[in-house]
Amino acid sequence: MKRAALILPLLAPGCAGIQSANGRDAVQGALIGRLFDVFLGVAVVVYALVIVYLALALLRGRRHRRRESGLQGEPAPSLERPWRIGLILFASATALILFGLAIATWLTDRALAKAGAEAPLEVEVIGNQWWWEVRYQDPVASRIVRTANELHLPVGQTTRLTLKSNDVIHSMWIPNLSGKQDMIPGRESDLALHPTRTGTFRAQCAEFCGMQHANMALDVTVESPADFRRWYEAQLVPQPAPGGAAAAGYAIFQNRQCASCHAVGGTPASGQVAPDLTHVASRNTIAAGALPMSRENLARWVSDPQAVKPGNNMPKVPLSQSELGALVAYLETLK
Amino acid sequence: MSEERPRDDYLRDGPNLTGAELDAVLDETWRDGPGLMGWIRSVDHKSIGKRYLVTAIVFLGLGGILAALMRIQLSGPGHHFLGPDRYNQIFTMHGTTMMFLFAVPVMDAMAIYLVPLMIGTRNTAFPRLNAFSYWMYLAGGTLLWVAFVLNVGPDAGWFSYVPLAGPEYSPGKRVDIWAQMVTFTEVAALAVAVSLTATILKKRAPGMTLARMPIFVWAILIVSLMVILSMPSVALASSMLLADRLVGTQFYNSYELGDPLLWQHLFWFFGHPEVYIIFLPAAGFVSEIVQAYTGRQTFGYTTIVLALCATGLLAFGLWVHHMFATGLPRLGYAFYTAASMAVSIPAGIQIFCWIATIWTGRPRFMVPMLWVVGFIVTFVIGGLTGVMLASVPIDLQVHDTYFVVAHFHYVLIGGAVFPLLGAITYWFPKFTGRMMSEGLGKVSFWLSFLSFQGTFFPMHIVGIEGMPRRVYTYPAGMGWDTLNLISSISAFVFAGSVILFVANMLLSMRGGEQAPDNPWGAPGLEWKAASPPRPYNHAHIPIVLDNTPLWNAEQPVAYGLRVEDRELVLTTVLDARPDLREPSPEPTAWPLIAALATTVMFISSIFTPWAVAIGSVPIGVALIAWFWPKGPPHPDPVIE
Amino acid sequence: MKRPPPYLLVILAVLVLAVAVGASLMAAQGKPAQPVFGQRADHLAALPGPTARAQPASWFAAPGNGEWTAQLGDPSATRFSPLGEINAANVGSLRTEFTFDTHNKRGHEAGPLVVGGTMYVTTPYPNDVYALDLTKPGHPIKWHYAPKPAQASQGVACCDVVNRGAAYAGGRLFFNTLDGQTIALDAASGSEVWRTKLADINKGETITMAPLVAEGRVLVGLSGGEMGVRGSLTALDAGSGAIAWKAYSTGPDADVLIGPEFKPFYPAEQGKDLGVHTWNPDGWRIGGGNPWGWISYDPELHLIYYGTGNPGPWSSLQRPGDNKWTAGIFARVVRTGQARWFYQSSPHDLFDYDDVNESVLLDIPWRGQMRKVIARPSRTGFFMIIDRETGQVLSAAPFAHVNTALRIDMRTGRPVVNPAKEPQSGRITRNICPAAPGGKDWNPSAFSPRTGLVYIPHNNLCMDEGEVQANYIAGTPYLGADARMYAGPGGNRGVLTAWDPVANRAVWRIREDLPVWSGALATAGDVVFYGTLDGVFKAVDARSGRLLWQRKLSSGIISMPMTYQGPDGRQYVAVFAGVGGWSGAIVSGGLDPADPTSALGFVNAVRDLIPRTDAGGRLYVFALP
Amino acid sequence: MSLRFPEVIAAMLMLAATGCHRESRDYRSLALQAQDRTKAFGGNAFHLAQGQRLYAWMNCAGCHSHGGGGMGPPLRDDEWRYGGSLPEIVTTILDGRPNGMPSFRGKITEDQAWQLATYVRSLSARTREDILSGRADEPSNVEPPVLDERKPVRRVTPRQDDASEE
Repeated sequence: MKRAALILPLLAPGCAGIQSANGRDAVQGALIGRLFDVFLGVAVVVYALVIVYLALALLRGRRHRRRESGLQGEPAPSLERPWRIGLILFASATALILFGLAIATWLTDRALAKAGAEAPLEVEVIGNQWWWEVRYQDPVASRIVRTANELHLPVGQTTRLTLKSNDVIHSMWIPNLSGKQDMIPGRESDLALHPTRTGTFRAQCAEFCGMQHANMALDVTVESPADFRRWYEAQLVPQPAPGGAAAAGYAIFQNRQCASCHAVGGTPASGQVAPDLTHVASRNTIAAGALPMSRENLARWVSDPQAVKPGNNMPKVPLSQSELGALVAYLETLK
Repeated sequence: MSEERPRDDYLRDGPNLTGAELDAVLDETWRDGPGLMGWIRSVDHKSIGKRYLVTAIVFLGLGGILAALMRIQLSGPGHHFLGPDRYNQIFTMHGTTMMFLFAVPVMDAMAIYLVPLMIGTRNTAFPRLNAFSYWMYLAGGTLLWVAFVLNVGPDAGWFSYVPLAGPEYSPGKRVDIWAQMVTFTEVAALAVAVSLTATILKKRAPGMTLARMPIFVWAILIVSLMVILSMPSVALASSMLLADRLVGTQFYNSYELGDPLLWQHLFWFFGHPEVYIIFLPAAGFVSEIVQAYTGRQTFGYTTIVLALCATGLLAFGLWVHHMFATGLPRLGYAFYTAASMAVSIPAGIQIFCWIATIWTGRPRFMVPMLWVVGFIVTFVIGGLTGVMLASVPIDLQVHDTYFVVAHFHYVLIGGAVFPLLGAITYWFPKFTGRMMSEGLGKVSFWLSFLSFQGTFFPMHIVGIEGMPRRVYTYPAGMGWDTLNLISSISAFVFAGSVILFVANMLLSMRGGEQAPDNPWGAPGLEWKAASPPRPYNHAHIPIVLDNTPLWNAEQPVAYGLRVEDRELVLTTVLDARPDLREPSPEPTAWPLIAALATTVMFISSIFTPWAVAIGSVPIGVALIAWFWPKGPPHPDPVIE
Repeated sequence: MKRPPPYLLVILAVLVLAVAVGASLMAAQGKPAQPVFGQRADHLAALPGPTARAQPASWFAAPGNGEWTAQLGDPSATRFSPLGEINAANVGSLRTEFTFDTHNKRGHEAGPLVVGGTMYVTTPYPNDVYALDLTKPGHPIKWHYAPKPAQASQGVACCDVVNRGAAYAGGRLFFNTLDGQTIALDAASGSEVWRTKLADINKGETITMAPLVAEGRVLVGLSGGEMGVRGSLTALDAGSGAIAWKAYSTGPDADVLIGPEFKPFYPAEQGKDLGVHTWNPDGWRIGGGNPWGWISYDPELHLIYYGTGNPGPWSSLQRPGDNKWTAGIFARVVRTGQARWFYQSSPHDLFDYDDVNESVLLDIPWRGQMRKVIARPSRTGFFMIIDRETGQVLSAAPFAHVNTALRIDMRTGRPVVNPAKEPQSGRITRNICPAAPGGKDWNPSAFSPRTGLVYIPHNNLCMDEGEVQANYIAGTPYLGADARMYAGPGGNRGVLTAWDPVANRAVWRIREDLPVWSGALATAGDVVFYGTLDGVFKAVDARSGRLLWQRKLSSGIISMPMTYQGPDGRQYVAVFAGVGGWSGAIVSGGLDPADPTSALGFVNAVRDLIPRTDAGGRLYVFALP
Repeated sequence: MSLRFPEVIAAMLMLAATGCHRESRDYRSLALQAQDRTKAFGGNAFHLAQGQRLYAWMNCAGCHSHGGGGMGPPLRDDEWRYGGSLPEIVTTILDGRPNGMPSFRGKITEDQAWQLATYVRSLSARTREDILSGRADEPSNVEPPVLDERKPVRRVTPRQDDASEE
């Protein structure tokens, strides 16, 4: 599956990271990977030929230099005949190789189109300045899951992402699974994914979108259809007001600035302009990949978002130490 | 009108007026004025060319410093050396400076300086337009860098995609300054292109038919036509962006059925020809250098010229390969894949011809030839990765990643800067009259070549490993850390090698050994003129019999040009038969004043749209004064 | 200096010429010739014959002994008065008997009530109530009641701080205040009998509608669809003011009082907890569906019919699903509140088509048999004829210019949405007809059994609308859309259409320059009264639509004319002048026409209203000399 | 011909002062600590842009539209019932007003209120020209192509005193 590694001594030795086009962990990624191997193979061969031709030319030229025998001034056309034929051969060979590569591209395109034709699962991903809103579509409207900065996919099935943007141009790119597609405001584009290996991958915005373009990542988890179903049902469960220790944090969340932008299913807070926090504690990272999810990181993020992700749109809400602790305790319950 | 020829008692060059006496008179006629005023009023293509070259190299240095800052920030994960806002300004300034303020102007510089010499004339056509273009270029560059220093540097990328660069998501005047800078530089480039096209078509030495023109002059002709056809596209796009940002038009507002993709189409319709505008002159340099150092005319002259034309033509048909990820219809993409692949054929053919020339010639491996070999080795890698990027599925994986950054550095630095450095070394004796040091030249070549590979080859791998472009930082443990460190370190070595090259230039300018007129025994007409050339280039306008004039025994010259006034001979376009005597415009300061007026209007139009109306009055006055017909300096005697 | 070269002179000449041409063009710009609207009627079809004429409900009894006890005249909402003293012949000599100033600058949408020689007048915020004694000369004020609603409620009233009037029953006057209280007053003394608080203004809830009293129940619906309020209809006990039952417009079946009796005609309305499943999760909690309009009552079937408002937010992309039970008509048993049937006229509403308009109860001959129906000129621009026992749509034809729906699919009852008009994320949709106020907004039409026609005072407006992301903050608007309205085809912005509900087509219509925002009144004298937004009160012939009489009043008319028999036996016609509401907000709110999206886009449609009328409420009462 | 050197430096410094303050991305809202907050917020393009987005996010457009008013009074006509200076607008936003302006005290932070106030004041064109943006990426409030031209006759008169004022 990682044949490329064999041909490519130069490329990283086979072991693809969680965000690498070498991963080829989906049908689309594998198809593109194979096409890349073909192109790379041809490129290496052609490059070798050119270097050999150049080396011979340099050596031959050096010998002419020494023996003053190379062609002079404006050589007679007859002496140039073999080179003219060589030129024609070279040009037609180049054209032929390119035509072959074009055919390979066309075949891959067709295979990609076929692979993405029908998709049982539809997901709408909306790019915002510097986070992802993810909505799992469902014929029954009440089963639509709204989450943020994470994407769960069932392995072995095709999922179609419909890509939109709320502000500037972003680009959804999960290197391990497939190529990227831009998210342009006023337009819709789509991306089909058919993962073939379970695991967690990292996607990142691939179109410069402003100050925090670097911290706009998405955690992609490919799991078995059963696990996916379990995760999906868990996401549908609302989080009503908790009792006990978290109640204080809940009160802060509802009555202070949080509810103006964030929403938590099952509570009055229904802000739409920031990530949905109904199951925030179940996610792997905070603030679109800026920090791994942990209690301290939650506290660090909430207490001063500008320190972690300078320039993002979350304000520094004035909280005392105890209020911060209570709020983080509440957020931890939102599994 | 009586048939009798008017009395003709002007002093003309000829057999009886030649040698030192002629030089003195011509010197007096064609010299720039003395001191600062003379420098400002100069319309001599050589002094304008030198100014362009020096300014471009200064901007190369500034752009290089920015690149160094970026590499420090990216040398490891999570560095805090640069904040996101500062980093975004720096990478935008790096791209913009290198593309708009270095690459195109430096090729213009070489063209303005060399073309008149190479085609055997005394000045370019429209020399005042050339002067105006330099002042506009200088004003644009100053505007951008003064803004950058004042924290008003653009921060939306060198191609400022809307809506990020639009009125809502780019507050303040940053993107306005960028868009106005684009207006400045493309006015300058258009001016140079018009003047060079006219020069090449009408001012060639008698006998220099199109088939006998030097290949570099062919390249410049094609590049000038490309500039004339592509620059208006970005002019329109940047004016529409300014209108959207300042007076609230709806061009790119998707809500009012405008379209952000309109910007991308218009920009890349200019963008891709732009990169060929940068590469083709370099291809011209290589042809000249290879011809000089192998002692034979470049193999396949007509093939190379046709390849240059093909590249120029195809360059306009493949801009959508920058937009493969925007979700346009797949069938449309197929055409652009084909065009993007096809454009590599002419480049391949040229490389084949150059290597054939080396193979069959008697190459001397001086420093320029080293740069040519370095160019071939590097550019072919860039060309091959370019073919990969032409294929849509692969491009969807590597678009906007460091793989693309590697690709365009290979084709721009490898493809244009290497030949440029070779060309500067090759023509340095002609510019300054002194040779550059071979030793220092070799060291700086090998240092540049190796550190270049060390800097940019790892970027291919980092790009495939998933590192996107324009990120001010990246998390640890993604497999990118060591590769980025290698890139950063060798980037500094590369910077060092460029500084070494410039040092070699500065030292050799005074300390280098004296250079004869034709140190390399090259065939071009420019080597017939003195080193550095006299203000009038050639004492007598040469007559050209074949492609390699200086390699012929007899080199005839034409007589009969007036000497007390600036006069040139115009020849017909195809076969360069002498046609007219043309007075060449006198030095004047009006181009500078017109440029200043235009600068004031452009900059103040960022702050109030009224400036466009009010500002155009001084421009009108300056242009009227510039073009005010003064009649011939010594009027022909009126026949009584 | 030689004389200037010729080309300079040429340039100068060209410049002078250009300036001259420009100036003349500007002068010709002037006022385009303005077609004259509102003067005559266009005849479109023949009057229906006596057999093919729509009849009022079998139990229908026009308001007796010259009184007017409800805003729509009678529970079947015909707004028909049996008084015939004023007829087509003598209406020309009508003159003003007396006027009454309320010193209130906001929109007056209510009409007065007259019972037993006393006229009861209600005003917009602060919702004062006056009782005028008609028996005495100079009609002095018997009593004045000031409920003093909370000042802050003005900030959550979407379309001007209006009130649509009171209802009289059993010696008591029932009315609502803007801050959401229903108050019962003793009609004779004006003393407060009971006062029940139903709304919480911090959530954006207000009440503007006129209550309906039926079988001892006072039915009150909340407003606030634009504020993300979850709509509900409450029935209060007329005697004590206690809440008898409360039916929400969204949420689980239990909240919506949907039980075993619920037998909707169409399959799309059948299913469990559709009020939850046709919404994105938690969408129904802030989903709108406010019944702020009219309620009709059928005493034989013991059913009430009322419409639910638009779903929240306006941005349809943010609330996938049909968004049950918004923008549709409920039939409920009045005693228990249990729903009998429901028909959704605008599933997954795209353009704020609240379906709260009046339901006129009629019996019409349909395919050879008399069917009990409700006739509804609805916001979608279609005149719906729906069987009031089963909820089946018998026929639906556009009475206004409609391009948002191609037609109503009779098999499923659903409108076939025009794909070109479906909103796209991030892009405006142009030329949406009818605009958000719909073919007709809340202003009630009138039915005359003598002609069998329904007289519909409605709009002819189109709009451009772009959906943006809506954010929910309690107590603030939850919209997510920017709109700009403008005149529909023909350039006239309002129409009075005489509609034959049997043939379901227009018989005649009067094209009005401004949107017609007043109610209509039909009388036995075969005269139809209505008012225009710039304050012209008109009387037209019920059969031909010929203009019989008109009088320019002090302010625009957005209220409901009524007629009564005074203590002296003469017939009086009364109407409130006082521009405001959604259409007149540009004047009553002093809005700035430079921003066309103001007042949710209506300002752009009535920019020229500013010079044509001033704000200020005044009651006019007319009579024959 | 040569400008005297000090003038050039002075001009550059002045340009620098206005330039970099107008353009500084003050995402940590240091402007809150400035003595003259009106100048700190009112002269900064970043704060104005953030205010423009908050105006849409915090539902101000619902009542005030794009400055023309609706439920709430118009904001473009430069008439301020409760004072039009930046601090007064901030107080109006944070504490609300009796006739229906809700209090945003708990709903937005103080620096957001200042950013919002900066944008609100720009609606009546009482801020520096050079920090304004041409338009926002939203359905614009430009005159649409009406089917039948209806033009306003005169500007809006100042709002009559509101009877319900007492």
